[in-house]
Amino acid sequence: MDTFGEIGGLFLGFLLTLFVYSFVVKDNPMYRLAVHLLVGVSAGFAAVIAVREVLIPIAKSASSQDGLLPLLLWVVPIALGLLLLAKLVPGYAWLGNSSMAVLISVGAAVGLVGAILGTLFPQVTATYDSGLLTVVVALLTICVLAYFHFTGRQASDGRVRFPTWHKYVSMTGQFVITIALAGVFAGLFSTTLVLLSERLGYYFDSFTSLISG
Amino acid sequence: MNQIRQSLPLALAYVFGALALIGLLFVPALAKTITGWVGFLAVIALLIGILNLFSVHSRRLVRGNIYSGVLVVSLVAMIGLGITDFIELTDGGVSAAFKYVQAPLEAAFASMLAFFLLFAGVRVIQRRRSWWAIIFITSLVIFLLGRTSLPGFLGEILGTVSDIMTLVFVSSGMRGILIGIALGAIAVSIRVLMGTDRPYNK
Amino acid sequence: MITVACPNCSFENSALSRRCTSCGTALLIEGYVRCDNCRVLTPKALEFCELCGSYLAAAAPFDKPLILPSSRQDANVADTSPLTLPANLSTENLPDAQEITEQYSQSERQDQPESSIPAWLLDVDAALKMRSISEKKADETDSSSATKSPESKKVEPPRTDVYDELLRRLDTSHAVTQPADPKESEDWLEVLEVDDDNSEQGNIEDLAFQALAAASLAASHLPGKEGRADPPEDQPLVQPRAEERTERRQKGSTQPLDPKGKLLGVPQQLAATELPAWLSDQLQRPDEDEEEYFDDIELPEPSRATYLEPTVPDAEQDETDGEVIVLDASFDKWLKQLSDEPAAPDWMTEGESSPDVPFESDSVQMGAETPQWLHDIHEAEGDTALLLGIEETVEDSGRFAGIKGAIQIEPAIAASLIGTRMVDYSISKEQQQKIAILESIVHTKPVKQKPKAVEPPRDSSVRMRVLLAGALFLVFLFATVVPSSAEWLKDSTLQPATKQTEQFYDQLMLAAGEPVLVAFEYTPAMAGELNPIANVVLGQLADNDSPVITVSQSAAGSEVAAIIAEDIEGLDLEQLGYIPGEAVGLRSLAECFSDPDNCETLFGEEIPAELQENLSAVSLIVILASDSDSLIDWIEQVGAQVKDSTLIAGITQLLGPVTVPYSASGQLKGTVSGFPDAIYLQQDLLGIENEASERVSGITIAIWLAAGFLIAGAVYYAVTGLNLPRSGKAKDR
Amino acid sequence: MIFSTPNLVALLLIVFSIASLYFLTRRYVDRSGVGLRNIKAYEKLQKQAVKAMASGRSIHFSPGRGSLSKATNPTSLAGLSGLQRITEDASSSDKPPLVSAGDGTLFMTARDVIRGGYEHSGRAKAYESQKSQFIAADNSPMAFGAGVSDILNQGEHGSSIIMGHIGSELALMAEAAERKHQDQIIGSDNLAALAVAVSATEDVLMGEELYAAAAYLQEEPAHIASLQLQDILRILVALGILIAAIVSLFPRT
Repeated sequence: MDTFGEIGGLFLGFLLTLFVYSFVVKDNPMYRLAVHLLVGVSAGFAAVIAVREVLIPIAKSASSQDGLLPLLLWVVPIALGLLLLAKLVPGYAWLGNSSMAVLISVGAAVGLVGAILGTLFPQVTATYDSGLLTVVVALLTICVLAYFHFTGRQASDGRVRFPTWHKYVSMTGQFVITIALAGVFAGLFSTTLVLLSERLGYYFDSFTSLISG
Repeated sequence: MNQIRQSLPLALAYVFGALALIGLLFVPALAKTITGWVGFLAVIALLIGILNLFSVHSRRLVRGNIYSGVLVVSLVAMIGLGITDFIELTDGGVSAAFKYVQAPLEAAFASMLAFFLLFAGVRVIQRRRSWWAIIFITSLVIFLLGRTSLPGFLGEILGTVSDIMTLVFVSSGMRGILIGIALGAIAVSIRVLMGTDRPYNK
Repeated sequence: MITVACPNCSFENSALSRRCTSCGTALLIEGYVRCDNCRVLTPKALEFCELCGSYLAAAAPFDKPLILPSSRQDANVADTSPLTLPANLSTENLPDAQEITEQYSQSERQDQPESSIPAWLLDVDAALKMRSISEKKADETDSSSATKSPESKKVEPPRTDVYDELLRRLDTSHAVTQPADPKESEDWLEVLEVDDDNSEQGNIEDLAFQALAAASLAASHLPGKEGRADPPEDQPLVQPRAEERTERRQKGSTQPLDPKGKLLGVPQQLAATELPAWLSDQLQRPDEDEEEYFDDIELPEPSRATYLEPTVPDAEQDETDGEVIVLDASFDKWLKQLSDEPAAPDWMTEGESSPDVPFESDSVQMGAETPQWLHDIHEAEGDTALLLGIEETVEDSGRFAGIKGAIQIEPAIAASLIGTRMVDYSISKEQQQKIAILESIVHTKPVKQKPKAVEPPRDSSVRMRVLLAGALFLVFLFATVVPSSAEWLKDSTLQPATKQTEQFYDQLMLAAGEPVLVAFEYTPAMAGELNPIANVVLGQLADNDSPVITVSQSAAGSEVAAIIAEDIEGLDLEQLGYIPGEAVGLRSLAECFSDPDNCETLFGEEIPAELQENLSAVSLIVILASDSDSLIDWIEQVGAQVKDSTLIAGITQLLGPVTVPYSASGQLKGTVSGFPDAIYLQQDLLGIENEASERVSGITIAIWLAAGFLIAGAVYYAVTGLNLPRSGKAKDR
Repeated sequence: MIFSTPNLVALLLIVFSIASLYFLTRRYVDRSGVGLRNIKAYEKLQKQAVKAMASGRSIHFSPGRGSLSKATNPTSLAGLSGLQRITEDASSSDKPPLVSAGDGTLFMTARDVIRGGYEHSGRAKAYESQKSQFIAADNSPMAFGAGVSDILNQGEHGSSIIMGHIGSELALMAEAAERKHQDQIIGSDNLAALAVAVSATEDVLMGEELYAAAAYLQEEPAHIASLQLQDILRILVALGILIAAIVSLFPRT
């Protein structure tokens, strides 16, 4: 990209940034313009990447390899893909349900294994620097888990009864969650402050260097 | 006919769900194949979604909505650049559009969150008069000031308190929430794999 | 703000609310009418439902009391209501909703005599029937509530209050619209005119609206599908063509009516061009059939009052055609049935009136709604009265038992057969004046209303936002313009997590010369915080002569990698690019690490031999992540599979706490958490000066400012009065 | 074929869960008596359809941007349960909900769910496919957040319900909803989103609570049973955490 293009890009970016920041005061046409531009561009980008990075490589691999097997391997997804397209045709939309069923059930399997191997096991067996800290964190974690407890015994008067200790344990859990979320909020806030200062600093530096030549 | 409509997707869900499960746990090659297929389906779904975005905003454009016009034009332009890149009429057109349009816009939106988070914090004080709100705001202030070390004794105390709170409470809270999420995910996934939940048969 | 008290819980609702925000009870706000076909609420000014385009019976109520038996179109208009019940139904033996809708469908197939009874009267009657039906149903559902599905549970706002409200209003409207003295008829007409401006006064339109609203609520109150039954698909509903509908909506009013049909309440759009298929068939009946009828018919005098003329479905058609429409086969058949009736109804025994019945039941109040001018006409001449079946008597039998002044349908229909009855009568001047006034009313265009409720409320906190945002901007401006601020803030700036950062640095240096995989798991949104880390890492890897392989789970990530790599000099870069499939995709990549021989292709892309070699030799994996999911994917899918590789992470400050357990368990050998750590890594550990470090002072001041705002706010509200609940349990977390 | 210990344990856990869910469902059908903890956000969610009719301002629902083909699948499915209930409630009014999805698979399923809701309420003919729209791909969060915030900014909606996988871009939507005085109900599996949510509204579905959507809104026996299963697993996990912590007290030699 030549210098002229870079300067143009810098000005375009700055202009769009101003459009976006104008929303801090109130909603306005410039902001809406920026939003629609971003949505359009990102959708276009996603489409290009989907074709360039997924569909074309699949076509390549299917065509490049010898033998019928690689082709047969893609018969199923292509058939399912066509069925999925049938969802666009009124009256034949139900054909696409089979594809959605495959997609959702496989997704559920991925989610299930991910939840067990990816989160549950590591978090259950997690240890911290000191033994004391590990135990304290473990106890507080159990309180948090107790807070989420859903089911209790339904008495004849329709009320749901939990053990008396549950009240105090879950309140402790709620206390821990509140502080944890405050911590995450603080982290997010300082992250976004960094982003803000980076944006302002970037344009300030770029324009000063542009002016100073 | 109606029975086929209902039972075919269910049968496919059972078969592919079981295969995927076995593959993910024990036969990586199988998992790779099946997830590759599903990835392909997801891409088709993505393209259908983009088609929907295009059609919805084209209709609005016809009705004279200029913003939808901007959206449609930018979408088409990006895809056009993708095509010209592919047939080597342009070189890195998509990357350039990403660098000079999408990247600054995303960065601007993300940095604007700083304002909104500040507004949200102030609103909590304005509106919520509960012990939990007080705990939330107090810890928030401690965490914020603890990140910077204020000069003097106060700075030291806040720093230490903030570190302890992070190590003990934030770790426990996050851990508890993440485990809870995992439990929920297990329950929902199993319902889908068992066929009790059938979002595909609506 | 104007408020409306809920009749059920007396909660003060916004005047815009049609249901109590507290208990869900309908508040029956003026100006809306519910479509009988799809039950969508539509501004009363619109003549056709915005959703399904059905004719809104309550939108032009004046035409209904004036319907003549020959008005086939109006029969349809009335029929479009699923609540138009056939005459053989009585409130004593009520059918369930299914039966009613069936009856309704039949009533569309054949022209039912009752459809010439004023539709508003039918609606009210039907509303009352539906009320009792719904109460019945409510009882049933209550009894079976233990077993019923939650869907049926949820459709149970206390709707009965709606009917009480309805009845209350009927009383008042009765008081308004039933002047005791004929002289007050002008007032009544005024009331009608006022109603065009949607005044609060009760009147026929109001009544019809309430009846429809109540009836449709009753219908929707029925549990299960019955209550929500659509009209059968094979039923032709009187609907204008789409383009005509939209045009009409733009005009927002009734079209000027056909001069012949104007007083008969048949809007032009319901004329022959718009007639349902079955009706068009009737129009195209062979001539010989018509002859049969004409033999017995004496055509009415042309001199008779305009408003008494039969409806002419099309402007071109003459009156004869109009009559033909009346006397179709089904009608004839029905009339035959009538004559077979053993007990002759009251109207056959002329002059003989039924004994008065005290005004007690609801239907009595309904009946009292008969327009006064009709009574006047009746007083003026007996024949017309007979023709219209208006007598100052209270019905003692049939479905209008106890109703005073109900329009007798049978004589009216019979009259169209026995032409002699229609011949000699005259109209007094007074009546003509009333006709003129009535015409003017029919032609008055209702004011188009916009549903006020959808107007977005004002944004009230602009000042607060400008203050806070302005303060933040000033802080950053100050920090950017005055770099020296970095000096006096040096000891108070954001504190880096030194230990984790040093571990990160150690691992980076240990991998010198060996291939390193760098995962870019962030979009440009988070580039502000992660690009500095990426720059430092890639710069150091270039210095270490480590071949770098970039990869990402997101397309945007691979673009970001390319953008950053552009600016790094002497970087031995190989791009693996975008890895689709998230966790599973990474698992496949991990296999390439552990089993390079079976890794010629990855996601359809051929992997060059050199890259395969580098992949198998990778000893360090650097994850630059802005969200916990992708970070955990790497730790679990790759870190767990590839035993002899080390994982370190560059993350946002937000993810700091997420990584604590992974760092503690040794799955992550080091982390650089956000911008402050990046500066620490670059300046203190690598000894490279970074101008961006001056920004830290700005961020520090901004954090203090935010904390200051929060503390000040807390103090302010504490001083102004903090009314804490006894227990915070009920409140937010 | 790989037979690692964690994978085998995972398989055991899955088999145990399936069996328990089956028996718990049977048990619930035979003799109920299981009660659920009160969750304010779900109570409020159930009133949204009526509120939409009362205020004349419809509901905006977003199931987030979690793809159904990926690990976010369960979160998105939980969100769709909420959508199903909202659609069934609101489709019989003149204020049907508008749905904005941040992923292709989610968009298509959301469309089916909405159509199903209309059919359930006997108004299949009133279904409009435009009532569900695709906003952005799942890996462009800011585009999604900005797109949804723009919809909320138009002020035509009285409630903003967000149930699904979403990140810090939630702050954009929350701000827009706040400015237009919209009721907010937010449920997410993302910590950053939860942190934003608790500052934006009192009606937050915190992590695991989001996955209970089906049980609280549809109340099928299998859903209630799956909550019981969650609670059983919770106890097992708590024991596991305790044991791991105690073991960590004795350093390995």
